[in-house]
Amino acid sequence: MTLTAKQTRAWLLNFSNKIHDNKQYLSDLDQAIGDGDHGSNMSRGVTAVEAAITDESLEKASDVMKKAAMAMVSKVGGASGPLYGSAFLEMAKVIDNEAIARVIAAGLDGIKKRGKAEVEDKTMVDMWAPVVDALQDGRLSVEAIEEAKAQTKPLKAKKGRASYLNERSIGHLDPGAVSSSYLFIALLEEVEVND
Amino acid sequence: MTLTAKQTRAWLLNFSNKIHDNKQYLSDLDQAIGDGDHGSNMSRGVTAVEAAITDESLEKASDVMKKAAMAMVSKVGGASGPLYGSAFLEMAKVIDNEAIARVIAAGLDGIKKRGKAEVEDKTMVDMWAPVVDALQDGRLSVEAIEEAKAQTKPLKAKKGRASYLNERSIGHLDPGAVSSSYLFIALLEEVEVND
Amino acid sequence: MTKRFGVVLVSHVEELAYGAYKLVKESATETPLTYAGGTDDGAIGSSFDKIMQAVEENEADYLYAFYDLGSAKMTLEMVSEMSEKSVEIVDCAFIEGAYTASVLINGGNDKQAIDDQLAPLKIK
Amino acid sequence: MTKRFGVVLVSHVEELAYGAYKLVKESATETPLTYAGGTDDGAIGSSFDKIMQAVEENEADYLYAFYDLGSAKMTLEMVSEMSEKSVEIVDCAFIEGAYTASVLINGGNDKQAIDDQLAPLKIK
Ligand SMILES: Nc1ncnc2c1ncn2[C@@H]1O[C@H](COP(=O)(O)OP(=O)(O)O)[C@@H](O)[C@H]1O
Ligand SMILES: Nc1ncnc2c1ncn2[C@@H]1O[C@H](COP(=O)(O)OP(=O)(O)O)[C@@H](O)[C@H]1O
Ligand SMILES: [Mg+2]
Ligand SMILES: [Mg+2]
Ligand SMILES: [Mg+2]
Ligand SMILES: [Mg+2]
Repeated sequence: MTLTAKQTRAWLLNFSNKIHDNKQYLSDLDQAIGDGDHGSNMSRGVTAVEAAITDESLEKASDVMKKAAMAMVSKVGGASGPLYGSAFLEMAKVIDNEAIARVIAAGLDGIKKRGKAEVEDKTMVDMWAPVVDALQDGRLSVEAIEEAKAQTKPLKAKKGRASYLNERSIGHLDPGAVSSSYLFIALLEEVEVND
Repeated sequence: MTLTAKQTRAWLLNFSNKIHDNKQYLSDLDQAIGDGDHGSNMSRGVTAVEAAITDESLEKASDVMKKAAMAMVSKVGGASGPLYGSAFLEMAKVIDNEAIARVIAAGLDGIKKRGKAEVEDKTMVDMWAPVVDALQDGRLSVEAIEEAKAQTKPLKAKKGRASYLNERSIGHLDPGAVSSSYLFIALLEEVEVND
Repeated sequence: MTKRFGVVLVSHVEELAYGAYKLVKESATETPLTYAGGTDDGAIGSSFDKIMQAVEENEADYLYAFYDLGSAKMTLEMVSEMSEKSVEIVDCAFIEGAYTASVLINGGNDKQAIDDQLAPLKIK
Repeated sequence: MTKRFGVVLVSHVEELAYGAYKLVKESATETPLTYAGGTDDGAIGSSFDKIMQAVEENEADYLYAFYDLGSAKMTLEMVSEMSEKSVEIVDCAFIEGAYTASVLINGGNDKQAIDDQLAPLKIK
C-alpha cells in the first residue's frame, strides 16, 4: 500500500518531535566524533519541516515530502541537510505510487548519490540500508532499528567530519544514523509498514 | 671604508623620502602583477624606519641598521617587510667592519635566504645582485641601477604574487626591484661608494 | 568588460567567507567574485539560500565554486543542480584554489590555463 | 589537561584568520589555537607583532603554524626565529591543514599520526 499525505505528515511530525526531544543527545554524539552540531542542525531543519508541511492543502504524499525536502536542504546547515534533503526528494518522486520498501530504497539511493558513502562507512547509510532490507522482508521492527544503530558503534568513519579521527571514531554511535533511527521508529508508530 | 651611523641614517632617510615620493607608482606596478600594495607597504615601513632611527644616541651604523630592520619587519605588512628586514639584519651584522660591497652582499644573502629567489626570478634579487657586482667592481652608478631595473621587465615572475600570472607577468617592472633601486640611488647620493 | 568566468566562495563561517573574498579581491579586482558563509542565522554551517544568492548574483555564468570542508560541498551541489548557471565545484584547497583561479580569470586566461594551474591544488 | 601541541593560524586578513579559528574551534574544542590576521592597522597583510603575540599566547610550546599565502610565511619565519617556542611552519592548504592538525591534536594523536595526515595536504 502507498502512503497518504496525512500519513506522511504524521510520520514527519512524529520524527520532528523525536528530534527535538533528543537534540542535545544528537549533538553530544556529534561532539565526540564531529563538530557537535548534529542535534541543533536537525532541530533547525525539522522545525522548518513542521512549518512547511502543516499546510493541509498539500493533497499528495509527494507534495508533503517535497516540502519537507526543501525545508531540510534550506535550514539544517550541516551535511545532514543535503543528505536528508536528497533522500526526501528521491522519496517524493515515488511515494505516491510505490510501496514503502521502494520509497525508503529510493531515499537510500538519494543519500548514496549525494554523499558517496557505502555500507560500513559509519554514516546515515548504515541505518537506511538495513531498514530497506528489513522492509523488503516485511520485518521492520524497533529491535531491527536498534540493532542497526548499535552496529555503527564498532565502525571506523570513512566519510564526513568523523573521518578525520580515523581509529578514534571507533566505539561511538554515528549521530546521523541515530537521527535516522528516529525517522524509522516514527514510521513504525504511524504506519502499518509490514503489510 | 666603513659607514658611520650618521651616513647610514642619512642613507635610510633619503631612501624613505624616495619611497614616499613614489608610493603610488610602486603600488601601480604591484597592481599590474600582484596585489597593488607595494607602495603603501613600503611607505608604512619607511615611516616606521624614520621614527626608529632618528634617535641620535644610536652610535654605530649597526645600531641604526638593526633598528631599521625591525621597523621594516614589524610595519611593512607584505613580503617586502621580511625581505628588507632580513637584508637590513644581515647588513647590520657586518656594516661596522666591512666595506660597502660586502655589506650589500650580506644584504643580498639575507634576501635570498628569506625568499629563496634566484637571479631572473623577477624579484628584489634582480636589483640587489647586479648592484653587488657593480660595487665589487667599484662602478656603481645611477645608470647601472636603471639598467638593472629595466632588465626585470622581460623576466617571467617565479616567486611571490606575480608568479601566479606566469607569462602575463612578462613586460612589467618588478615593484620590489624598483623600490630597491631607490635604496641604491639614495646610497649613491649620500655616500662615496666607489672609493 | 563582462567576463565569462567567475568565482564563488562557500564557507561554514561568515567571517571566513568574507575574509577570503577580501584577500582574493585585492589581487583580482575585475574577477566576478561572490561569497556565502554560515547558516541563515549566522551559525556555523551552510545555507542553501545564501549559496544560491551568491551564485545568482555573480556576474559570470560559468562559476568556479570553492568550499572549505566537505559538508558545504553537498549543499553547493544542490544549488548547482537547481541553478541555471554552470557551476564547477572544485575540490581544491579553499583559499589557495580560489586565489589562483581568481587571479587567472582576472588576467583573462582561458579555461585550460585555469584548470592546469588548479590541478596541483586538488586535495579533496 | 595541558597539551604539548598547538596550532597557530596566520592570514593576510583579520576576518579570514578569525573565521578559520571559529571553524576549527567548533570541532577541536581542546586544541590550543590562536590566530593573527592583517596588519597592525587592519589592512591586508601580515603583522610581525600580531603573529608573535599569537605564538606567545598559545598554551602549547610546539606549534603547527598555517598561513594563507607565501608572503605571510616569511613574516611567520621571522617570528619563528625570534621565539623561544618550536614553530613548525606547514606548507599545507591553509584551512584544510589547520582543521586536520587541530582535530588530530584534539584527539590526542602523536606527532607521526598528525604528520602523516598532513602530508597529502602539502601544496606550497
Ligand atoms: N558522505 C556522507 N554520506 C552519508 N552520510 C553522511 C556523510 N557525511 C556525513 N554524513 C552523516 O551526517 C552526519 C553529520 O551531520 P551534521 O552534524 O549535520 O553535519 P556536519 O558534518 O556538517 O556538521 C553524520 O553523523 C553522518 O551520519
Ligand atoms: N621570494 C621572494 N624573494 C625575493 N623577493 C620577493 C619574493 N617574493 C616577493 N618579493 C618581492 O616583493 C615585492 C612585493 O612586495 P609587497 O607588495 O610588499 O608584497 P606582497 O606580495 O605581500 O603584497 C615583489 O615585487 C618582489 O620584488
Ligand atoms: Mg556536525
Ligand atoms: Mg557542522
Ligand atoms: Mg604586494
Ligand atoms: Mg600584499
